[in-house]
This record gives sequence, structure tokens and C-alpha cells, in this order.
Amino acid sequence: HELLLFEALREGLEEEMDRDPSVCVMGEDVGHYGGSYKVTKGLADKYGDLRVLDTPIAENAFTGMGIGAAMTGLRPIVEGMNMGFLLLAFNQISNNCGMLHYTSGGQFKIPIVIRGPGGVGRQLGAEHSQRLESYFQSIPGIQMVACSTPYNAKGLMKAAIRSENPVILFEHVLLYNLKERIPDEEYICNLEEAEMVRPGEHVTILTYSRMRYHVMQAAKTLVNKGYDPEVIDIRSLKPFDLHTIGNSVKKTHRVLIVEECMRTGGIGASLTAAITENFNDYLDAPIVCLSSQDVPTPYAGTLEEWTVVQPAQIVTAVEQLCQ
Amino acid sequence: HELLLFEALREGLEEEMDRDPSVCVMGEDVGHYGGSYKVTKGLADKYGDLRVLDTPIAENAFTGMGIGAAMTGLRPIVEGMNMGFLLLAFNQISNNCGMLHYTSGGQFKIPIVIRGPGGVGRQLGAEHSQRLESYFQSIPGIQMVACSTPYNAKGLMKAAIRSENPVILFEHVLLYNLKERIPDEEYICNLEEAEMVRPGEHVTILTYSRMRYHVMQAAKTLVNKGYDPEVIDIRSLKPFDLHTIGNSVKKTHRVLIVEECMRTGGIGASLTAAITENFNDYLDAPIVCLSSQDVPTPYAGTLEEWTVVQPAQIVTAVEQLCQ
Amino acid sequence: STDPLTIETSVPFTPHLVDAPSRSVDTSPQELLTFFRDMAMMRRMEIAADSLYKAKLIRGFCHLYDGQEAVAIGMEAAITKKDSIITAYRDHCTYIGRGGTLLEMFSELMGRRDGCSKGKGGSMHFYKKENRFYGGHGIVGAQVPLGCGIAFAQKYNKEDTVTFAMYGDGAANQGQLFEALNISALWDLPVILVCENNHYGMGTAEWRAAKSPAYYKRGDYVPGLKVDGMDVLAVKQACRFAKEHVLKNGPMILEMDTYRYHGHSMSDPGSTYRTRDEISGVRQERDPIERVRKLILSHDLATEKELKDIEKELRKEVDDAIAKAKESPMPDPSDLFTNVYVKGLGTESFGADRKEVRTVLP
Amino acid sequence: STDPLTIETSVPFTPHLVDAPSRSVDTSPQELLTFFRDMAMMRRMEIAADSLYKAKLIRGFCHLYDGQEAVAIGMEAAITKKDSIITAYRDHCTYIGRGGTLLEMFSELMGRRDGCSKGKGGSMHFYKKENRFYGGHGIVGAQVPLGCGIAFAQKYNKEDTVTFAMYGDGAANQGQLFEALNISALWDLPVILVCENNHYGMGTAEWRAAKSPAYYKRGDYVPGLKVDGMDVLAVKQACRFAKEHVLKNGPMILEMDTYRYHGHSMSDPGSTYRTRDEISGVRQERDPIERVRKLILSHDLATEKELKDIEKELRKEVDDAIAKAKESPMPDPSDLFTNVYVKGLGTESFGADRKEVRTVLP
Ligand SMILES: Cc1ncc(C[n+]2csc(CCOP(=O)(O)OP(=O)(O)O)c2C)c(N)n1
Ligand SMILES: Cc1ncc(C[n+]2csc(CCOP(=O)(O)OP(=O)(O)O)c2C)c(N)n1
Ligand SMILES: [Mg+2]
Ligand SMILES: [Mg+2]
Repeated sequence: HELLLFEALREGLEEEMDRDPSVCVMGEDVGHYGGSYKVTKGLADKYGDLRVLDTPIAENAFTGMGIGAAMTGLRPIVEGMNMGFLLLAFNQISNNCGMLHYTSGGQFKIPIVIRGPGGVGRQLGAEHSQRLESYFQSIPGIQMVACSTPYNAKGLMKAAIRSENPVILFEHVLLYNLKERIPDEEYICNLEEAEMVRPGEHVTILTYSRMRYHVMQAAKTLVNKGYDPEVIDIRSLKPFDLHTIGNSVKKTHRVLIVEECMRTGGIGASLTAAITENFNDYLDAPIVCLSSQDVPTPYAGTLEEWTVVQPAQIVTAVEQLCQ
Repeated sequence: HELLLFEALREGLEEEMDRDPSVCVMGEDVGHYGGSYKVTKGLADKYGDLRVLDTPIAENAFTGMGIGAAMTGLRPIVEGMNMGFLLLAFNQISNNCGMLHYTSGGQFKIPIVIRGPGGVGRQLGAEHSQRLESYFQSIPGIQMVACSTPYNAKGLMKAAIRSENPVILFEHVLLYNLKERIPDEEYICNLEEAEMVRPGEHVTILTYSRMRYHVMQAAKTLVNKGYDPEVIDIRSLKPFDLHTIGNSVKKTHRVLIVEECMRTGGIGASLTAAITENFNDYLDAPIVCLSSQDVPTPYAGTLEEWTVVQPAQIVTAVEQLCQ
Repeated sequence: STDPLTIETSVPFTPHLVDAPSRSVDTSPQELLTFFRDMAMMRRMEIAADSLYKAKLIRGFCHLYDGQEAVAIGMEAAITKKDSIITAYRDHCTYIGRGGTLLEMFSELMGRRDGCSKGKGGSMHFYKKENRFYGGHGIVGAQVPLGCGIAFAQKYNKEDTVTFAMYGDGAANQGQLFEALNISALWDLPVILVCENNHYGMGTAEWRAAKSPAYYKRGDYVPGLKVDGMDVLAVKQACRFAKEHVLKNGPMILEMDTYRYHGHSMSDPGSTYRTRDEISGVRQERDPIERVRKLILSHDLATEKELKDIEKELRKEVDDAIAKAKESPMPDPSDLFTNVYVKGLGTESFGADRKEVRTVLP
Repeated sequence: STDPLTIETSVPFTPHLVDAPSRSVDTSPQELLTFFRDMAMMRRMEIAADSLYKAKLIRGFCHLYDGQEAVAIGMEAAITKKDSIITAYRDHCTYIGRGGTLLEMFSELMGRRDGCSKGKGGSMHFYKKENRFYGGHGIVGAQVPLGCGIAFAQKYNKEDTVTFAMYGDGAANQGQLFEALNISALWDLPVILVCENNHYGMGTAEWRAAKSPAYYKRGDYVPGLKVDGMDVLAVKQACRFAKEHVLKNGPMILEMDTYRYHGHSMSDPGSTYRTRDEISGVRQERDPIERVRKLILSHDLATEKELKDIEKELRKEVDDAIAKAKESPMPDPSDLFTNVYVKGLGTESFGADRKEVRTVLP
């Protein structure tokens, strides 16, 4: 059946809530209102307000409460109305969510999902246009995935809920209305697996989330120009699927990373480091990484556009890389 | 005169407080008690409790208040009793401290210094043994420096206080009692400058904070084995002093990074990316990066030791790199 | 004229740990006419912003203040521009109250260079440093510690000025408010926490987000006062009272009982979580502009026609500002990288973009 | 014997928005003897930890509980192991109260494999999952939202059990407590916030960190009770009362007026910010163990000699546990990487160390 990305997330959520009574959802306006981006629409009616919980604007506490509930075996899904608001809960996410399994010598698991929209939208201003992967990626003990299509949105949502590890699921403000036909049968995605978007021979382009579409737009141009790029949506931001990535590097010998994350300390820097460390012998050229700029996202439309990587830049980068 | 590192920090602080009445200090137990690591000892007596302010255990609010005060032109130094506690203030640091200059179109400056002890100490447990540079490095608009000697501790403290930008000054729990003779004359260090610790020809070792001493220990062994490593304390964690770093790479053609930061998303990953991007042509071998392990720091002494890079690993890495 | 005039607030103040100020408020014909003019201008301005949004000249988040004008105006009437104000994202009118210009406001809303934040901030990021307006903040509640820090600086500089730190009923549940209030009380800071209770935080009614929606009492050990925020004179009286109080005794809370007519932001029709009757009831019975209009007419300070003429003038003023703002240039690509760092200490800061240091090595 | 016995608390309860429970507490000779034994054992155990620290067998942070024993013991007497407890870093005795063993405790303190957290946690990270002890937490205040979340799970599972979330007077100023309390009140959660007020947060006296050190009232709209935390029977009475109350009405706060004899942690002599007189005064007049000893003697439930014998036994028990803990093996290098992630979903998680995936490519 065909649906929009936010509906796919909702469908995944609903299937898991049907399947497992320990799954519950909490966040601002997720119940009564149905979620700012409608991901939880109708769930409060169906499951009641003990399983779909509206919270006050108190990110630090309700995230902490989700983690506490997870210690007992519940599987809470905590929605950040915008993922950036969860910076208020950074301590809960890093110190408690990420470390309790370890500091308790494995006694407690934290099967929580933390999710919500992030990324640069349409002139939403600095605080609401954040590239947060960089802030969270070093936290030990958490996994991070980013969805990019209705198919993987649903599959990753379900996998994240079933995971025994705390998972941060990154959604993108601009992708909620993507439409796709997905299987009627149940499926889940692997949390640690990259997605081969377009096999190719000349260069490996690693990307995720919204930048996948900028890359595919560039790919069209590149194909017309005679290039055959391999495009991989890495999906798993932590840990990386180095198997898929490594195989591709071995084949193409060239890597371009395209991300919306911050230049400094972003996913691209970590990918560059990981590839350098593991697959350097296969590389014929230095890795090129296109990130968004290290600036607070400006409001003005033009400035905002210059902040994130545009398809034309990707085309140029591949041309230079394949010279 | 000769003094300990914590005394050097204190001296720098005191000189700046003498020089500029808008400099004040706030944090837990910084006044009455003199600071957990004695960096503010005696300052409350000298400057009174309007300039040296004891706060309750409310990191988010007092950091925010420091930022607010900085908006008016004061120069507050906010101490995190342990830097890790400031994760509770992550939102204030990222969204307000890092972005207000930009979102106000330059109207407001935030001349604040955020400082305190971090790093892996002696069995202090997970929350108190954090490697936080990775969490903070992507925040736009902030500078980050790490001190490692009494000389640079004093000089960087003074420079950070005078800077018009928000500066995070990382101190290390295990370095406060280092002793050194420093000039009697006033001096400051450059916030954006790396320090050449040991010039050499064979390999560039980039390090900072406590790992500088592990590197120097390894360097002794390496010299005995006939190697001539160049050791650079990068000091400026954001932005990098790519001038000094680049010159070194050009000379040695080999880079080893030794950091205490997290493997994933650490300073080492950013350095690797920056060097790959800027100086790849000069490299004769792939960059090697030794980081501490991506685990919450365990309490047990043995496990803790295995968490951070040890001198023997550095020796081995250089030997392999210079093969 | 400036002859004194005394008017009773229609609702009494409700105090907490403090004696309420008098309900008789001193004013003057001139002041009432200024109130009318200023509030009507704000109303007009917000309606214009609504249209510009629908025309896609304003994008992203845009939170309108219509309905709440009496708070911004009453507050300004009680203080000077040496006092400080900080607020959240619903900041257009607060900015104008602080002496911001229509041109800079509309330019900012349209992301132009002449905007008060050079187009980098947008609707949620208005500031006016010289008149001590500290913004315009997008993270709910996070402006309150900043405000307390600004009050700290006022005390530090021995200024006898105060700071008004504004937040909403939804924000009132943020932990950082309680932290900052305790510190401000310990340090005797001249800060007034102003809770603009418009009874909804986005789609959430106050009682669904707060076990105790008595916001003026939420400071527990800190004095508070509940004020009819639709009555500009009550607001003025309360703010004058609070300023005096906090200079002597440290922080207090003012809860302004108010209402927003628009939805939360432009994507919210504002009608799914409250009834149309509720909205029109407030408009009819409590509207802050109509209240002043009635006062002016009942005291014969101006004629109905004169007031209508003022409104016509204002409309033109707003339209002119918009026309001019539309001519303001778009930001330059180079603006992307300025104002990330201040250059300092005689050394070049390398800036946000590592590429800036791709210097040729010697 | 288990014959009922009724004893009056020496200090009345001070209530806030609730009727105080009776000062007459039901107990029995057997219970009093158990209280004595359990508290004396905790006292002994903490003194032993102090020695082990001085011998450098325990390192890093180590926060001792001596002086506060009545809180842990009184609380356990009122509840069952299906109720939950979570606390901060001063957790040794709470852990033992929950049924933790001396061996696992000392092994953990010495960083050994037999420690309750396999040596990975240390002093601040004791847990006992099967008895619903949720730790042991190093970040001041951050355990309280966790506790409220645990209470949420109890309500979710329709359990009729409750959670005690413990924190100190210093922690009482953390914003997240106020947030979590509001949510718990909105959701009617069976959670008791227990403020162990030992009057100092590190070197800071309560009044220097809190404008209002009346912690039982700091919940504002949430009921509270101030309890003599040095009187194990008062603690028991209050906890029983609170458990009943919160199951019916949602959260409440218990402030336990108590005292720590040791410094904050091992690096604090504990005497620079308070007088020796203050400490010895408390020891002489309010010591929780001595209070029970006197009760036992005055009611002729045991002789002085019998009590001394118990103490001797306990000393041996503690020494034996330490001897055994010293034989526990150090962690293995491989332990460094376990428990970072749980493996799940049938797929390999690559683990913390990227090196684990340096697989040979096909
Ligand atoms: C920390 C944080 N959480 C959530 C949001 C999203 N958000 C923006 S405004 C708002 C409602 C705030 O309501 P209130 O404080 O009553 O102010 P009002 O909009 O009514 O003026 C929410 C939830 C945010 N911006 N920041
Ligand atoms: C967020 C945070 N800030 C500061 C600290 C350092 N610290 C540890 S204990 C403590 C004092 C806490 O006092 P209190 O809550 O009264 O508990 P007590 O030690 O008296 O049991 C402080 C400041 C910390 N661990 N976490
Ligand atoms: Mg509101
Ligand atoms: Mg205490």
C-alpha cells in the first residue's frame, strides 16, 4: 500500500503497540493533538492515555522518566517535538540512557526509543534547524539510525522498538510527506545495515536522511555526464555498517560523503576516520566530505540554502574526485 | 616563579580580575570553599561575594545566568565542578552561548568562559570520567582550548577571559598538581595556537591535555629506539591551528593522533578529517588515531587503564607508522 | 492633556506572600491615547504579518501576539529603557514596545539585510541592544535564566534597574525556571518573572500541563501577583509595583491573565483545542484595545471618529514599512559566515569554515 | 518476641497539605532488635569502607552513610521488595537495606568481578535488580526523573506498589525535580520523593543553596511531611503513611531530617564548614543507633552485653566479607567491552570498538 513517511512511522508504531503491551509513547502533544507531525495521530484514542502520554514542556524530566520506565522493562518511545529540544535532556540521554547498562554491569537494559524531527527545514530558525547527530554520536551505549523513505521509516521504527538497546531515531522535518508503496506484509529493517540506493562503479557516495535526495538529484546529472556513482544511504549512524561501506570502497576506490551534519565533529568526520582506519589501502584518492556549514542555521532563505549541501556541489565534487 | 597548575589557573584568574572589574566567577563551592580543585581559592575573600559567587547545584540555570550576564558585557567565568555536570546545561551552551551572537546579527557578544576539570581520573566512575570535547565540538560559535601545563594554563585562562567569544577551557583532573616555573612577567597565550612540544623529523604526533604526557613518555622510548618524533600539543581544539599542524605534516609526512577523547566523534576524528582535507598530498601513510575506548569509563582500575591510550601503544603505533 | 486621571482596574489583583497594590491606577488622557495608538498599531502589525505569511513572504515559524498587547504596553509604561526585557519567540510586539522599528521588524520577518538581526534571526529572534531588549528566544523557558543573569549584571553594576523575564504558561513547567528563581532569590536579584498566561501552550490547555496552574504562586517562597493582563492599566500598576518590590526585596512573579487570538503559530488554526465561543467571548468582553477605546470615549478624551482616524493612519504606517522592507536587499553569501565568531585578541579566528585556513604553506 | 509495642516519636511530624500520621508507632521487640542489628551492621560496614579507602583498596569517590542509617532501615520496614527504591551516590546502605550482600558490595568497592556491577560501577553504582533497587547514581538529582518513571511503570502495570526516589538537600534545587514532580502529579504516580536532608551539600549549608530550606514544602501544590530522620520508627511510620497516600492520591514529599557524620566524600574532612560541636552534639543526642539501643534497654528487650555481642558478630561478618572480596578476581580485559550494548534482534551489533568489524572483505 502507498503512504506518506509520517504514516509509515505511525504504522510501525501501531503494529508494535498491538504486538507488545509494554510499548508506550510519551511527548509533548503526542496524545490529544496527535503529534506535531502527526506521527502519533489517533493512537491516544486507540490505546488510551496510559499508553500515549501527553507531557508538559519538561524535556529533561520526561526523557528521564522514559529511561526509568525502560529500566523496568517497558519500551517507551519518547518523542522530541523537535529533536533539538532534547538538548535539554542531554544529561539524561548521555549519562543515564547511554551508560546505565554498563555501570550496572549489565543488570539493566534501556530499551527506549528517542525520536523526532531534526535537520534544516524551511526557514525555521537556528534552534529548530539543528544537525544533532554530531552532538549525540559520541555517547557510548546508544545506537543511532536515520530514516529516509517510508519503507525504511517503518522498518527502522519497528526495529528500534524491539531493540534491547537505546536507539535514537532521526527523522527529518522535510521528509514526512514523502510518498512510497510499501509491502502489506510485516517487515522490519536491520538497525545496523546500510541501504544500497544505487549500485555503481566509479565512486562511492555515502549519505543519509534528506541528503539522499540531493545526492540522487546529482546522480541524475552525473549519469548524464557519463559517471556511474554508487549511492549508499548509511542509515545506521552508529555503529556504521562497515561491511557494506567497505565492499563499496573496495569496488570504487573513491569516497564522497554528503551529509547535512555539522562540518566539525559530524558524522562525516567519523566516517572519514573509520574509512581511513579500515580501508585506506583501497582508496585511490583522498575522501571528500561535503557537510553543511558550521554556522547556526540562519533564517533567511538564501542563507539557509547556502548552509546545506546542494546538488550542484555534489556534481562538482564527483567530477573532481574522478579526474 | 614555580607553581602548580591549579595555582597558575588561579593566578591568571586573579590577574584578570584585578585588571577588569567586569570579570566574575560563578559555580558550585567556588567562593566560601575555594573551589573543588582550589582554582578559586581565596578569591571570594579578596573580591567579595558579588564577584565570586557560590551557586546551588543548578547547572542549567547558573550557566544560563552567566550567559545572560555576558550579554550585558560582564565576563563571567562559569566553573563546572566537574565539566561533566555541565551536560545539564547543554542547551544553554549550545543554543544560547553558541548561537546568540549569530541570531542577533552580531548585536550581542557572549564573552564567557566555561571551564572545569574533565577527563579520566583515578577511578572516579562513569559520570565523573568523561571525555567531553566530542559532545561540545560541533557547537557553532564557541572556541575550545585544553590546557596541559602551568604555563599554558595561565596563559590560556587569561586569553579566554579576554576573548570576545565564548570559550570552553578544558582542564584535566589529573594535571592540577603539575609543577613548573613560569615567567614573573605578564603573558597570555594565543587561543588559536598549537604548542610545539618537541620538534622532530619522522612523524607528527598530535595530542593535547593529559595525553601529552603519555606521548612524551613514549617519545623517550622512541628516541632510544632511533626515532625522532615531532610532538605538538594542539591546545586549540576548535578551531584547529592548521598552520602549525600543516607545517609539521609537510615536514614529517606521517601523522599519529593521540587523544583521550571518545573514538567516535572525537577530536581525533575531526583532526583526521581536517588533515585529510587540507594536507593529504603531504601524507606518506594513512593517519593513525589512538583514542580512548567508546565505553562509559569503568570504575575498576585495570579496566580504566585499558580505556585510555597507554605509552606502549603509542610506541607501537609509531613503529608501525614509520615502517 | 496630561491632567491626572484615576481609573479602577475591573478585576482585583490576587497576591501571594505580598500585599496587593491599589486598584486605583493613575493615568492621564494623553497616556490613554498613547496606549490606544500603540496597541492598535501592534494589532495592525500582527494582522499584516499574518497576510505576509500567507503570501509566503514570511516563512517558518511566526507567532503572533494579538490579544496580548496590553502586557507589552502596560509594562513599558511602568519602566524605562534602562530596565531590561527578555522574552520567548512571541516577540514582535515586545520588540516594538522597546522602540524597535517597523522597518527592521518586517525586514527581519522577510529575511532581509535591514532586519534587526540582519535576516539571520527571523521571527523568533528580535533584539534591540541599545534599549535593552535581549530577545526573542526559540527554546521554551531557556530565556528565563538569561533574564536572571541580566538582572545579576544590573545588581553587579549597582544600577537600580530591573529585568522583566517573560515566559508562557507552558514554559512555567520548565525546571530551569525553578532553578533560576531560587538563585535569584538567594542573590536578591532585581528580576520579575512575568508569566504571560494565555491559557494554552500550543494545543495544550494549562491544566493539562500543570498540576497547579496558579502561576503567580508557583514560586512557592517567592512573592507573586496575579494581574488582569487584558487591562493595560492593571499591567502598568503591577509592573510599577513589582519594580519597586524587587529592587528592595529580590525576585517576584507576575502572572498576566491574557489571551492569544491567533493560533499558536501560523500552522495552527487555533480552533481544535478551544471553542470559537471562547475566543469570541474574550474578544467581546476583554479585548485590551476595546477596553481603552471605551475608556477614552466614556471620559470624552476623543471622538469615535478621531480614534478611527488614528487606526487609518496606523494602517498606512504599517503598509509603508512593509513596502520599504520589501525593497531591503537579501543577505549576501558572505553574511553566512559573519557573526559566528567575534574576531578578538589581535589574532585571526579561523572562522566556521575550515576552508578559510587553507593557506599556502611557506 | 513479636508482641506489639507502641512507641511515641520524640518529635512531631510537620505536615504540608496533608494530615500528619500519628506519633504513636507500632513495633515489636523483634523489630527493634532487627533495627539495631541492621543499623549497627551498616555503621560497621561504612567504617570498614573508610579503612579500605585509606588503605587504597577503594579509590575515587566514596560517600559514606553513617548517621543516616535510620532512613534506609525505617523505609524498608514500611515497604516490600516489590516497591522500588532509587537513590544518589550515597548508596551503600540503601543497597544493603534492599538485600544486597556484603560480599558484592565490598567487591564492587574494590573493583572486582564479584561486585554487584562487576566492578564497572564502583561506590556510586550499586544496583539490585531483583529487589527493585535501581541504583546508585552519580549526577545530582538526575535519579529523580528515573524514579518517577519507575513509578509510572508500576502504575502502567497496575501493581499497587510504589517508588521511593531519594535525593539530598543540595539536589533539591535541581530543576528536573520540579519537572518530574509536576508530571507525576498530573499522572497520579505512586512516587514518594524522599529528601534526605543532612543539611549540607558538600561544603554548602542548606540555607546557602536554598532560599527556602523547607524541603517538605518545596513541592508547592504537592503534599509533604517533615520527619525526624534520626528516628527509625518515625521514618517507618512516615513511609507507611506515604505509601498509602501516594497509591490513592499521587506523589508526596518526605523530608528526612538527618545528618552525615563523615565528610561528603573521602577527600572532605567534613570539618571546615561545620563545627566539631555540631557533629558531636548530633552524635550524642540524636544518633539513630543509640536511640534504638536505649529503647531496647529501657524496655528490657536485651541486655547491654547482648547488644555488644551482636556488634562483635557484625564486625566479624563484615571482616569476613572483606576477606572474601579481596579474593575476588580483577575484571578481565574483555569485560571492558561487554555491557556497552546488548546484542539484539539476531544481528550482531558491532560493539564499541570499531576494530571489531575489521573483517576481511569477500
Ligand atoms: C524546550 C522546548 N520545547 C518545546 C518547544 C515547542 N514549543 C514552542 S512554543 C510551545 C508552547 C509554549 O507555550 P507557552 O509557554 O504557554 O507560550 P505561548 O506560546 O502560549 O506564548 C512549544 C511546546 C520549544 N520551542 N522548546
Ligand atoms: C549535577 C551535579 N552537580 C554537582 C555534582 C557534585 N556533587 C556531588 S554530591 C554534591 C552535593 C550534593 O548534596 P546533597 O544533595 O545534599 O546530598 P548529600 O551528599 O548530602 O547526600 C555535589 C555538588 C554532581 N555529582 N552532579
Ligand atoms: Mg501559553
Ligand atoms: Mg545533603
